[in-house]
Amino acid sequence: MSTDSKFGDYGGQYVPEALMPAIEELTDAYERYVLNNEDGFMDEFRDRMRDFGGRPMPLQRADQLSARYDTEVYLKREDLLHGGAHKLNNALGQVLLAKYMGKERIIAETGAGQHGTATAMAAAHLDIPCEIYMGETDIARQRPNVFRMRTNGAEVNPVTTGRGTLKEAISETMRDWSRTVENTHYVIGSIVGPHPFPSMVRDFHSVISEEARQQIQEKTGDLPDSVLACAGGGSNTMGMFHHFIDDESVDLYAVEAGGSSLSVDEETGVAPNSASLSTGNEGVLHGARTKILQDSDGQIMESHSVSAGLDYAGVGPELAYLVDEGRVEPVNVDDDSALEAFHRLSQDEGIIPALETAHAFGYLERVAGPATEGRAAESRDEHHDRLGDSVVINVSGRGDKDLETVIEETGNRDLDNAPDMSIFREIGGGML
Amino acid sequence: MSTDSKFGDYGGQYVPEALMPAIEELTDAYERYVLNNEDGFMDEFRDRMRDFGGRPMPLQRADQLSARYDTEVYLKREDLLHGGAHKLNNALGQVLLAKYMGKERIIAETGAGQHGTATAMAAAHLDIPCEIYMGETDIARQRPNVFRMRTNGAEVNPVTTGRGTLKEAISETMRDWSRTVENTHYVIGSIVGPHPFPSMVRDFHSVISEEARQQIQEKTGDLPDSVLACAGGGSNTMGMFHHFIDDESVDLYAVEAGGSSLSVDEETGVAPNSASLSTGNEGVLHGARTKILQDSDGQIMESHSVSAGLDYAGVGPELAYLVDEGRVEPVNVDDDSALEAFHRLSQDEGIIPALETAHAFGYLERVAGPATEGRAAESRDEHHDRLGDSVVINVSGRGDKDLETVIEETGNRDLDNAPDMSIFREIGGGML
Amino acid sequence: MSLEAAFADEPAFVPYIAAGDPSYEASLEYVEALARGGADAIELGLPFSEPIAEGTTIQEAIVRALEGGMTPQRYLEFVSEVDADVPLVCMTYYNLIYQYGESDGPRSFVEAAAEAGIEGFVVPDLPAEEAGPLRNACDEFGLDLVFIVAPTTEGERLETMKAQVSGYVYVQARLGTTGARDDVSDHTERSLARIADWDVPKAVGFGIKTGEHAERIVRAGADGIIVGSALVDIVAEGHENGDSTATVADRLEEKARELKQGALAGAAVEQ
Amino acid sequence: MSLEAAFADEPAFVPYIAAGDPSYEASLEYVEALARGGADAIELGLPFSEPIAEGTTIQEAIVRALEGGMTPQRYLEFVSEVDADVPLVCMTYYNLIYQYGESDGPRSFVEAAAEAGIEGFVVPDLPAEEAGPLRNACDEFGLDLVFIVAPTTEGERLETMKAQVSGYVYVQARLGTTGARDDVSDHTERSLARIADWDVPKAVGFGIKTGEHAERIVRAGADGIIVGSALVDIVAEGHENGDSTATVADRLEEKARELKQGALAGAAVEQ
Ligand SMILES: Cc1ncc(COP(=O)(O)O)c(C=O)c1O
Ligand SMILES: Cc1ncc(COP(=O)(O)O)c(C=O)c1O
Repeated sequence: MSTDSKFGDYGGQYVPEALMPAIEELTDAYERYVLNNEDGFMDEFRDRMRDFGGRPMPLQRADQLSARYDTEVYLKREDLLHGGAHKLNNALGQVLLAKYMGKERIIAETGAGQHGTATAMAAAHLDIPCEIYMGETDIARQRPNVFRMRTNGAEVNPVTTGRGTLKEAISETMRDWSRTVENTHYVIGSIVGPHPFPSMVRDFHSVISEEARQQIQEKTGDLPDSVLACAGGGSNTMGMFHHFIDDESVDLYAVEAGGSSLSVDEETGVAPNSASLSTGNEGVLHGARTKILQDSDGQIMESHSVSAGLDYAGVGPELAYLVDEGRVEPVNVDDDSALEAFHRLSQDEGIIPALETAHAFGYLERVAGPATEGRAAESRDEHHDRLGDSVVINVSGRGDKDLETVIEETGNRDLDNAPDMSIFREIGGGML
Repeated sequence: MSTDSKFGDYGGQYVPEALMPAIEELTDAYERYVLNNEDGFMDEFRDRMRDFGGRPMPLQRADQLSARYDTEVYLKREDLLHGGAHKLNNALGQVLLAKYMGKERIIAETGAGQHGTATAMAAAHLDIPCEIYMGETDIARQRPNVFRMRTNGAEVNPVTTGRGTLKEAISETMRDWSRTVENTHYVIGSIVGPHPFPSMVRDFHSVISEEARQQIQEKTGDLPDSVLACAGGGSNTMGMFHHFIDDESVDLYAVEAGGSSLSVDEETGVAPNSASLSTGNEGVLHGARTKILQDSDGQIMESHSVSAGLDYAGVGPELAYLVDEGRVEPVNVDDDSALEAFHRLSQDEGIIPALETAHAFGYLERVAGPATEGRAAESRDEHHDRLGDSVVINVSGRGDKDLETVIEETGNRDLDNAPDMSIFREIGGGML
Repeated sequence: MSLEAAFADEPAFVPYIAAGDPSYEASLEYVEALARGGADAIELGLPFSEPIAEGTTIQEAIVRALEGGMTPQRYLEFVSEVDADVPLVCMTYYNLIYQYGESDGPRSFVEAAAEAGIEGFVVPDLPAEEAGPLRNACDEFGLDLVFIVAPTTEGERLETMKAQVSGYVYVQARLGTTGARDDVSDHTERSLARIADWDVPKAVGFGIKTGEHAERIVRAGADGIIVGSALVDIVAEGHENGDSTATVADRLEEKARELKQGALAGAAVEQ
Repeated sequence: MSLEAAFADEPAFVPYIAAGDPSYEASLEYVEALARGGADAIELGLPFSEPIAEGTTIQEAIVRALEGGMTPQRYLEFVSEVDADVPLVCMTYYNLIYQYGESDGPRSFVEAAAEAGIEGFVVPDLPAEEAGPLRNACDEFGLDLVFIVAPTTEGERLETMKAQVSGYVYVQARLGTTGARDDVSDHTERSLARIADWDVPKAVGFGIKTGEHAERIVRAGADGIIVGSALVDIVAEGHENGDSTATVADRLEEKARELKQGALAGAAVEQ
């Protein structure tokens, strides 16, 4: 295992022995094909991301938000990528790599269904059989994505153990993999898991910042003062940060899900948030040492967030490292503010964001928005100090998948800017 | 009224007198801003389509379909445009034009909700109030799109007259417009209606073929032998055809909805299809002379298609003209074949198409697919004569909006390639 | 009686009603009741499935008439059955006129309409620029072609209409579609001024609801008033309440009388 | 008794059971029953919330134990309460070992485990490359550190393990996670050949279900057998059927006897 497998003390390869050869084979393939472009792998990857995925994604000035926050706000539009989120960058990269490695079968876990959907699309595109593990609870609440996976020809294997959510799905996929390593590749869904996954997934997503860094310079002649992205596992986050890491003048904000509260309930082992960078501590989860939400015994806590894609108790080891180094600032936004930001971006800019994405915009509002009852407005100077004159923010995905959740959650709350949805009560129909 | 308002005898301006001044004002604005790029209108339009819309859209080789049909199949990926369909090209163009004209309010009709959604997004993006008329029947069966419009801040006005579908919504929007012409622009949703709409909407969509014509030449060094697009009103169709019209070697196929049958029921005034180019005849509908589905008295028939977006009794006058001239070949595909094509594209290429779009792929299967029980395979020569060696086909939109319809309609039929959906029966949940 | 003659002696009252609303027989009685109430001419709607120029009231009347089985053929029978000594104007949409008969174009329908007893046409979705073939057919069979002038109609378009109009000109009193309103627009006077030199009678419509409205419109210079929605409302209400045809007919006759008296009063004061 | 000593005289039978499954008290009796049935050492699972290396059977045992309130602290009490003369091996995941006590790192837990009576560790998600700190702590407190060798483990990785392993080596008989199977893999012989020169006893596990399996494995050269799922199945079944602890304990003892006899039979034939 090379020292590259670590980010400081984070990372590593904490996996059952049976998986180590697969991990080593993958590390070798990663170095050859991804890092050294052997057999033109990266060329093919980029071609397919252009033609199938739709890259490059635009960097768009957000006219209304720029006025609202008195700073130039630029949106990196990953929501326009095929499938509706940044996820395809990684899924297509890994499925293509699996083909280069001679694998004949793809497996993946999924929680909200976004990674499963992207993987199923990539597998159909590259004509390789695909099975997705998904907890049965998640299957029931994410039926549109289940349908999308089935429609793309993927098998969806319901996971009935435990609570039937993402954690169990990951464990089940690892179990499948340790039986089938010889012909199967496991497409992990974020910058988590054992090396080489965190580095490799980041590399596939780093095209986001590669493009954005060039686009913002074309548009403004300069680097941005700050860059924001939401963080669940952290793949869109590191994709958005990677090429800015060496630009010391650029502040990097990773916006986690604050859920309903930042405090944890040790008694029930539940953290009503998913803010592992802000509130978690070092531990080993799903193959890597990183920051995790755990009780004092080291048992992993159930995380919670209104956004299923941020609802994970761990985070990528590289992000944990960059936070410790002071390079990335971890911040968080609670469920209410995320929903409010969801409605704001939809109404003001005509972009319906994923609930995950909405968290990043919630942070923008918090530091630069007008005063509210609960919060004084930052003075102009302070907020300019905080965000600077130009901000790039990653729109990691679109919100079509979240419509039902948002209708329900908006109904449960008292949000200032929620549209009147009485039309849905007046007229019957399928949704809700 | 200039002679440009006609395509042969088709087109014209058959509208109530109260709308004529608005139509004339619009014609003037169209000529100045769109045709002559006054005040840099077209530059701004193109910039916004790039940054907000995500243009250009890729032209992708479909690897599996190319093998299946033994011809090079290229996909023009309008499904990747912001909003999920080609619709935004037109919606953004018209909303921007309305701003240049000094209008303060946007209205539009919608059937399936795709045009309403695109218009609501464009209006939010350009910060102008927007109201969408939608039949109450359509509201009930297209709730996700209603929610998207509301989320983008648009008012959705339920139309309760008649059957509460697209026809009534158009009439209601025209009624609003004739009261409010002075400050309001009506964003019509396809290449239909009075001049200048058919020409103007086509021009906004013509970027599709402008890009595709260049892309196919870059990829193959040559023009394609044939170009396919589905046709409802015909906006994606003319967008896809426009820049190929003068290329005489390129065959153009407009694929209409054959519905459940091509014959009409004069008794009930129902056409169980939407094939106005193939089976309709000349008449005047919604402001233009064109081919329409009508009974022998001239009353407009109810059309039918499994795809809501093709479910319209008229078609753009320019397409009617090009069909009469022999430049465009009208063909059609029935509901069953469209559903089959939906599943095929999803499984083989990892792209879930809109049901509208699926019709175009259904035609490909019919002329070039392997033999089935009901149909002998075309001989290689014949199909190469028909389609040639390279085919460009417009993927006008993505199918997320159609998931519920497809689950239901697939369940009602016996399709060879439908995925097993028993997982949806086994596990409860919100959808269906 | 020719259309122009209807305006000759005194301000004309021109009601609109949809043929076949809610049934063939009932609406036949309604037409005759309106005549008894003082109608000088009647705009008789031939229902079309996409009435884009109508407000909700008349749109719903059209739906009722279509559901009641009204067709262009039945309409012509209806016209020949009407027992009233007032000229009838066919108000409909161009597609029905265009499709009638074996060959496309308006001629067949105009011929048949003339034979049945129609005196003229109002076609709200047929602009003067496209009206050539219909104008020719009307000329051939001695029928009038009425155009609608909107508050926004100006310049060249006015000239095109002036050159083709006959019978009367339908002056739309305000923007919007048909529908009874409570106010009388002050557009009227200005609209009339713009067409002062036209040599056809000027009938003002859109939103006239009461005798008092009628009076004011005539006082503002109109040669006649056109009333649709206020009458169709009576039909609709009777239909909803299940009132007898005779009762509804009586109400229509009474309303007609009120409107006609209003128009006359407007003229009386003016003199 | 040291771990190596457990393999000294005859083929060892090493059962696995999750501490606290389905309750503290019951599993205490089960451990003792296994000892009575002939266990030479016992792998005692300390349940972790994300047992990625386990099959469904053991995963569910872990869920039951967690729901029954098992924690690292209670586990140590459990260990000190076990009344049986066999060495106990703690099988768990690294995060629990790492988090225990005030300061991060494995030392605190190893110290406490040694005190409670644990003889060694198996940590399926801790690769030999990361095992340094745990190996050091084990050395400090005189405990063994067992590694798992998979059918796919080769080359340099084998050397790294060989350098650190003590007590015994856990030979994984086939790919996949834990779980009882009906066949006995022919990987066993090849796996044993690869580590023939290691100077620790070789215990083979994964999928052993019956005395006959045990016999064949020992005949193939194993110094001992490790059996988990087949025993956990008995616990699960008893739990589901509501059988008394004593009944389940008897069944475990009987199964243990069968497996131990099988192992002995394998050795007997071999000689
Ligand atoms: C749109 C979107 N954004 C963000 C995330 C969070 O994942 P990550 O933190 O790996 O980018 C998800 C996960 O499903 C997502 O769908
Ligand atoms: C994806 C898609 N394709 C095609 C159509 C048909 O419209 P047109 O024929 O104007 O392109 C629609 C209309 O809703 C649509 O949503």
